Amino acid sequence: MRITAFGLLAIVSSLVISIGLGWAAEGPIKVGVVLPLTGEQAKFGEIEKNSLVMGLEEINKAGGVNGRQIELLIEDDTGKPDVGRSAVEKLISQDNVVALTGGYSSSVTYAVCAVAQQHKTPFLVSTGSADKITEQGWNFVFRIAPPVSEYPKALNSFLSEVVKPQSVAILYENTLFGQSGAKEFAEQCEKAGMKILIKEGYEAGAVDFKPLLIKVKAAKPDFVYMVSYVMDAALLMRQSKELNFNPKMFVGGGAGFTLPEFAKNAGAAAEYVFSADLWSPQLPYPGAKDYFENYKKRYGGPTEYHGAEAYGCIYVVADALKRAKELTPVAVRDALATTDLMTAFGPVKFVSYGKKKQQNALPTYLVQWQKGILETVWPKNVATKPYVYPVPEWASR
Amino acid sequence: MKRPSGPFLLLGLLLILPLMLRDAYYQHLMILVLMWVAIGSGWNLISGYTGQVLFGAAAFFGFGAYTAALLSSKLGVSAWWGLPLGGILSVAIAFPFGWICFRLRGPYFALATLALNEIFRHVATIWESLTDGMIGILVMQTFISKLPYYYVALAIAILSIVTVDVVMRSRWGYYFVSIREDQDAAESMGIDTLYYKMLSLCISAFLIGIAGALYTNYMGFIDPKVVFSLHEISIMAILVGIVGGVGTIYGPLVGAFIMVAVQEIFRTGGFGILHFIGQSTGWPFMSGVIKYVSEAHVLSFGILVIVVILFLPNGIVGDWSLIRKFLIKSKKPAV
Amino acid sequence: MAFFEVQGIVKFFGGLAAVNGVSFEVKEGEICGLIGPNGSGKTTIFNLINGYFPLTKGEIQFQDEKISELKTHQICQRGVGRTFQVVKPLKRMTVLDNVIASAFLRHHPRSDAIKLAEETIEFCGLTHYKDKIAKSLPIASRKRLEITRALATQPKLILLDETAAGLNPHELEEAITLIKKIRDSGITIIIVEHIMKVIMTISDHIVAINHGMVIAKGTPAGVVSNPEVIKAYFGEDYRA
Amino acid sequence: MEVFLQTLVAGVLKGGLYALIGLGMTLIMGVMGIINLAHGQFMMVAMYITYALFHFFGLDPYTTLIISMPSLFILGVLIQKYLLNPLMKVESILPENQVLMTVGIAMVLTEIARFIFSSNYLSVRTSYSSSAFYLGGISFSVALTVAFGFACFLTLSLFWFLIKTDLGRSIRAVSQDSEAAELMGIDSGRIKVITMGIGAGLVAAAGTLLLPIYYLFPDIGGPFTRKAFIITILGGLGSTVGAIFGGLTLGLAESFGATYIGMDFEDLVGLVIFLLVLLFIPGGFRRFTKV
Repeated sequence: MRITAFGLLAIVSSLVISIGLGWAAEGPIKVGVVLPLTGEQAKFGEIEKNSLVMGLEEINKAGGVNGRQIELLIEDDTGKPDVGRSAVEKLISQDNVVALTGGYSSSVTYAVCAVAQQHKTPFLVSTGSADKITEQGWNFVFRIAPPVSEYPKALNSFLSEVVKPQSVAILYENTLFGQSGAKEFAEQCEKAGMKILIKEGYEAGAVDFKPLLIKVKAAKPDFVYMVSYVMDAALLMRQSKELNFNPKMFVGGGAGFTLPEFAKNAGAAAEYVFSADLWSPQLPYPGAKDYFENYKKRYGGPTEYHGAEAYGCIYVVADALKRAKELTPVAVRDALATTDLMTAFGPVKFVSYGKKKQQNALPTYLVQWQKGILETVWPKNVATKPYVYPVPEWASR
Repeated sequence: MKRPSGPFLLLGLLLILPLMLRDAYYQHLMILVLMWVAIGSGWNLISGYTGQVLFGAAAFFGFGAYTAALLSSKLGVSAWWGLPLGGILSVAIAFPFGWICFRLRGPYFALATLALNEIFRHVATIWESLTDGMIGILVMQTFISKLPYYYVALAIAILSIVTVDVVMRSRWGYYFVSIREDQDAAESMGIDTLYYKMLSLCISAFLIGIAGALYTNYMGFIDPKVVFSLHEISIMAILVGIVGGVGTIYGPLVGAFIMVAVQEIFRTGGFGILHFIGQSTGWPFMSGVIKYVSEAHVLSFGILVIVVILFLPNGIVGDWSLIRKFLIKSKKPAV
Repeated sequence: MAFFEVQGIVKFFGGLAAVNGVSFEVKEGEICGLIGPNGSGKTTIFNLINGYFPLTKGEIQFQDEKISELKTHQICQRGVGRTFQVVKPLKRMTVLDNVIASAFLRHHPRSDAIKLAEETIEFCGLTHYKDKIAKSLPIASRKRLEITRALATQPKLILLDETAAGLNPHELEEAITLIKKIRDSGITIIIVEHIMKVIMTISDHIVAINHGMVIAKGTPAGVVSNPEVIKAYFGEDYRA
Repeated sequence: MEVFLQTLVAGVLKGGLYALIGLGMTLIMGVMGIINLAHGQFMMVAMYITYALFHFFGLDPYTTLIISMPSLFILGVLIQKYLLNPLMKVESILPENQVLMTVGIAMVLTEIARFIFSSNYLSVRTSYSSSAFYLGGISFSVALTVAFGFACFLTLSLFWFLIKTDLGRSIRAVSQDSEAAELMGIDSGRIKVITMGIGAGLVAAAGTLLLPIYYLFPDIGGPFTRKAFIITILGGLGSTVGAIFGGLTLGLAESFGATYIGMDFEDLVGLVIFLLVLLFIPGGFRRFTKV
């Protein structure tokens, strides 16, 4: 009984204190974060959250922003746009954050950015890759990662310089990432004069891709481009092997194809599979390798490009807060717009081109699984290993 | 019959609530509650009163939502027109569907609605040229303030409760309940059960469709996974219906309030109380607790379903007398 | 043309003929008793008249209209009411609401329906159960509720399916009085009944059925003394 | 021609697995008169059991059948006994409250799995996971073929059980007319408990057999529940032979739909067939069978 009374007293008194602190002007600077921490996408939300927290601690340890600390208010969007919306509403109106970052799934990001725009609070998107997000003319929305249409940038130059394919089959999962990635890539292929033999979506989580692969095999494309998540990716490759399907190359459009689980699950079928990729610790960016090592040390698992995006984000935010004339959302937005910073994720500068606005333009890379290790193979100047092409047929391995 | 003053007091409270509760976050939650009142009332009419369990409320909800969204994205018409139109088009879907499925008895109807739900979700995903597939449709909100949305949602919630109330006092209402209680007896009493089941479904679809259109207008973004969601919409609709009270006018109101509150409590870790305790006491295990609690919101839904069906099969309003008895009984020994 | 006429109706369930070529007619205002041993097809005939099952063959005429292709509710709207052997009260509704739901068939504004329902309840002597929930009633009253509900649709012909089964002698008397009262109010009745006392006292004429076929027709006295009926219905040893 | 044959093979192999999933559901449907919307989740639980045994004890996935099936049998028994049977005594307005209960059970099972194993994708890699043999240029996945064989074996065993044993006969009696069966002295409550156990055990086998070629995460149950109820409706609620037809039909329809219409339409094809069957052959394929 006495213990509960003490507990209550403690709660009440700390409540009073915290309210008092709230009124004190010199608290930490509040930055809101929206990420999926539960639900299907929680795995990547977690990586991004860890990266943000790691970056934040480094910044705060180094003196914070002009002597003030940054506080991250992290909300769970559970991977659902409506929940994400509630979370952002709360961050903006209740917590009075000066800037927002995060945004993993494209649909949540899309919905959430509209709110940020309406409330005139800057939102720095870490991942949400649908092209649309930076094509709305929203001046409070920035994106550090390239849009999905640019993921295969390096692949395109590889194709035109090395492979010179005539035809392609495009397979994609029916999600925002898959549908928009496939659509953009198909347009690029058409422009390059390639024949699109098959462009077909599938419901993520299919048991059997054989009917689809049989059809693709019969169409005899030069190469296959797949936008798939990790388990579907592994299944696609395994069943291609089972069907003895031998196009000139298999290429993944990022996402599933670059993860260690893919190689683990696809086994031998993962060998020589290419994929578009955005980041790797071997890249010549300051801090890239340190980030990778520190993350591994601290959280006991590997990180990948999503984490690097988030890690870059927190540095960009801190930089903008430093340069902002005052700590209001509008001033922070203006500071973000003039960002020119080198981060572990790469150079960050928000530019407008085509339909896009305030988009960070980054080069992308082509990677290939070689002996179970993901090697960067293109562009040549950053390659860790030479590419293996043409790819040997399944039977002759 | 005497009209109690309770509803009017409640109405008055709801009217002035957003003026007192100025926090946009709570206003947002109230809008969700009111939206769920409309969906719950619609579900309750066909399932609770007419006895035809609707497992696919999201079919109509999503249809209404997409109607509103497409009006604005394809035709350039204000998405607000989606409110009436979404309701009407949902009825247009419900009509042939009911005509087919109500010929069959037993669990067919429930399962057919489940299938309809899934079919719509697939079609909305695949038909990219119309719906933009999973990219979704964005509709910019008309107002930044929550108040207009709140009052529109309130109007829809009132519309749905009044509709159900009026219908249930009328001949239709008697017929609906007769069908639920005994379809053979109802037929032999001269009730065209097919016709009245369809009528009930159409009214339900109308209310749920309007709620869907409201969702589009308010949320500003929809995609097939969100509005045709089996778990988030269809099952939530059933929960709102049964937790509040099957076959009661105000059950959906109670159900909506509880379900939205439960969802938020789990999502936010008791409205941030757990975070606060964790931060102020510095207990390291609190972060684990918070994570578990926020992970547990679907689990809590599942447990809620089981407990409610086992112990309060007619919901909080429907089994109020049971609850009261239990409370009085459990209090007595303490005294 | 007769008021109500059944012409050679046949009903097969799978390969089994439950009703096989039954014909009979009923004149307006009379009470027609339908008798036969268990499983002889009486209730099936009711279900056929009332449209619950579709006919395999044959025709049913009511007031010069072929009703055998109509749906149950349409047949009811034409003026044929029925009760069920296994009572089907609308369990969670009050007695009054049960009857109101029926009364709505011909009386639209709610107030009219309530008025008719209350009158019918009074007529059938259920007034003191009026506000009770239907499932809480004792069996005799539930059977009576069946009749009340059927009457509230204001039928011209009413089919009573074993309304007297399981009642005690006192309740039986009341039931007989009620049935007579219904007849006196101008409603034609077809009644299925096991209890001979009931059927003999009230029927104007009787149709006896066995194995889905009519074995005798005529006045109560005539049918009961028919050797076929005695054999089929009362067993070999029975002597009237 | 090769495309056609390969599609046919893929469809039949998948159909065998579907039949196994549908069989358990159908049995439950026949006896309980309810659709078990936790069916796919039972399968998920069995898959986790197989995964755990493989991962921690190194058991071959097929060996784990002797553990996963009895475990699920017990789970089914417990659920029926303590959650579903009590509902028969509960007075409720909704006739479908048992179905709703299975929805609740499904949610709880999924979330418990998430607590224990997190949302991560898990898989069981064996030597035969991605190996195939070839007959006339047509590839047969080894694991799927084995699964198909097991499915046939289990189906035949089930038939033997239903037709030859007393318990099986009691199950069929309750399935045909539970009131009459009760009058004949069969304890229908007990039969329901056993049937739920058997149904869960059968779907457990399906899950265990599927795992080597597929993968596993907590939400995997939902899609399989949906497939199971489509199969059950196709087969005519409660008909065991019908379930086999239903499973094969769905497997073939999905495969041919995916090859000749588009993989997009894979799931849609099943649902549309479901609605068409509902429309034109309301009894499902049961009409054409007598078992």
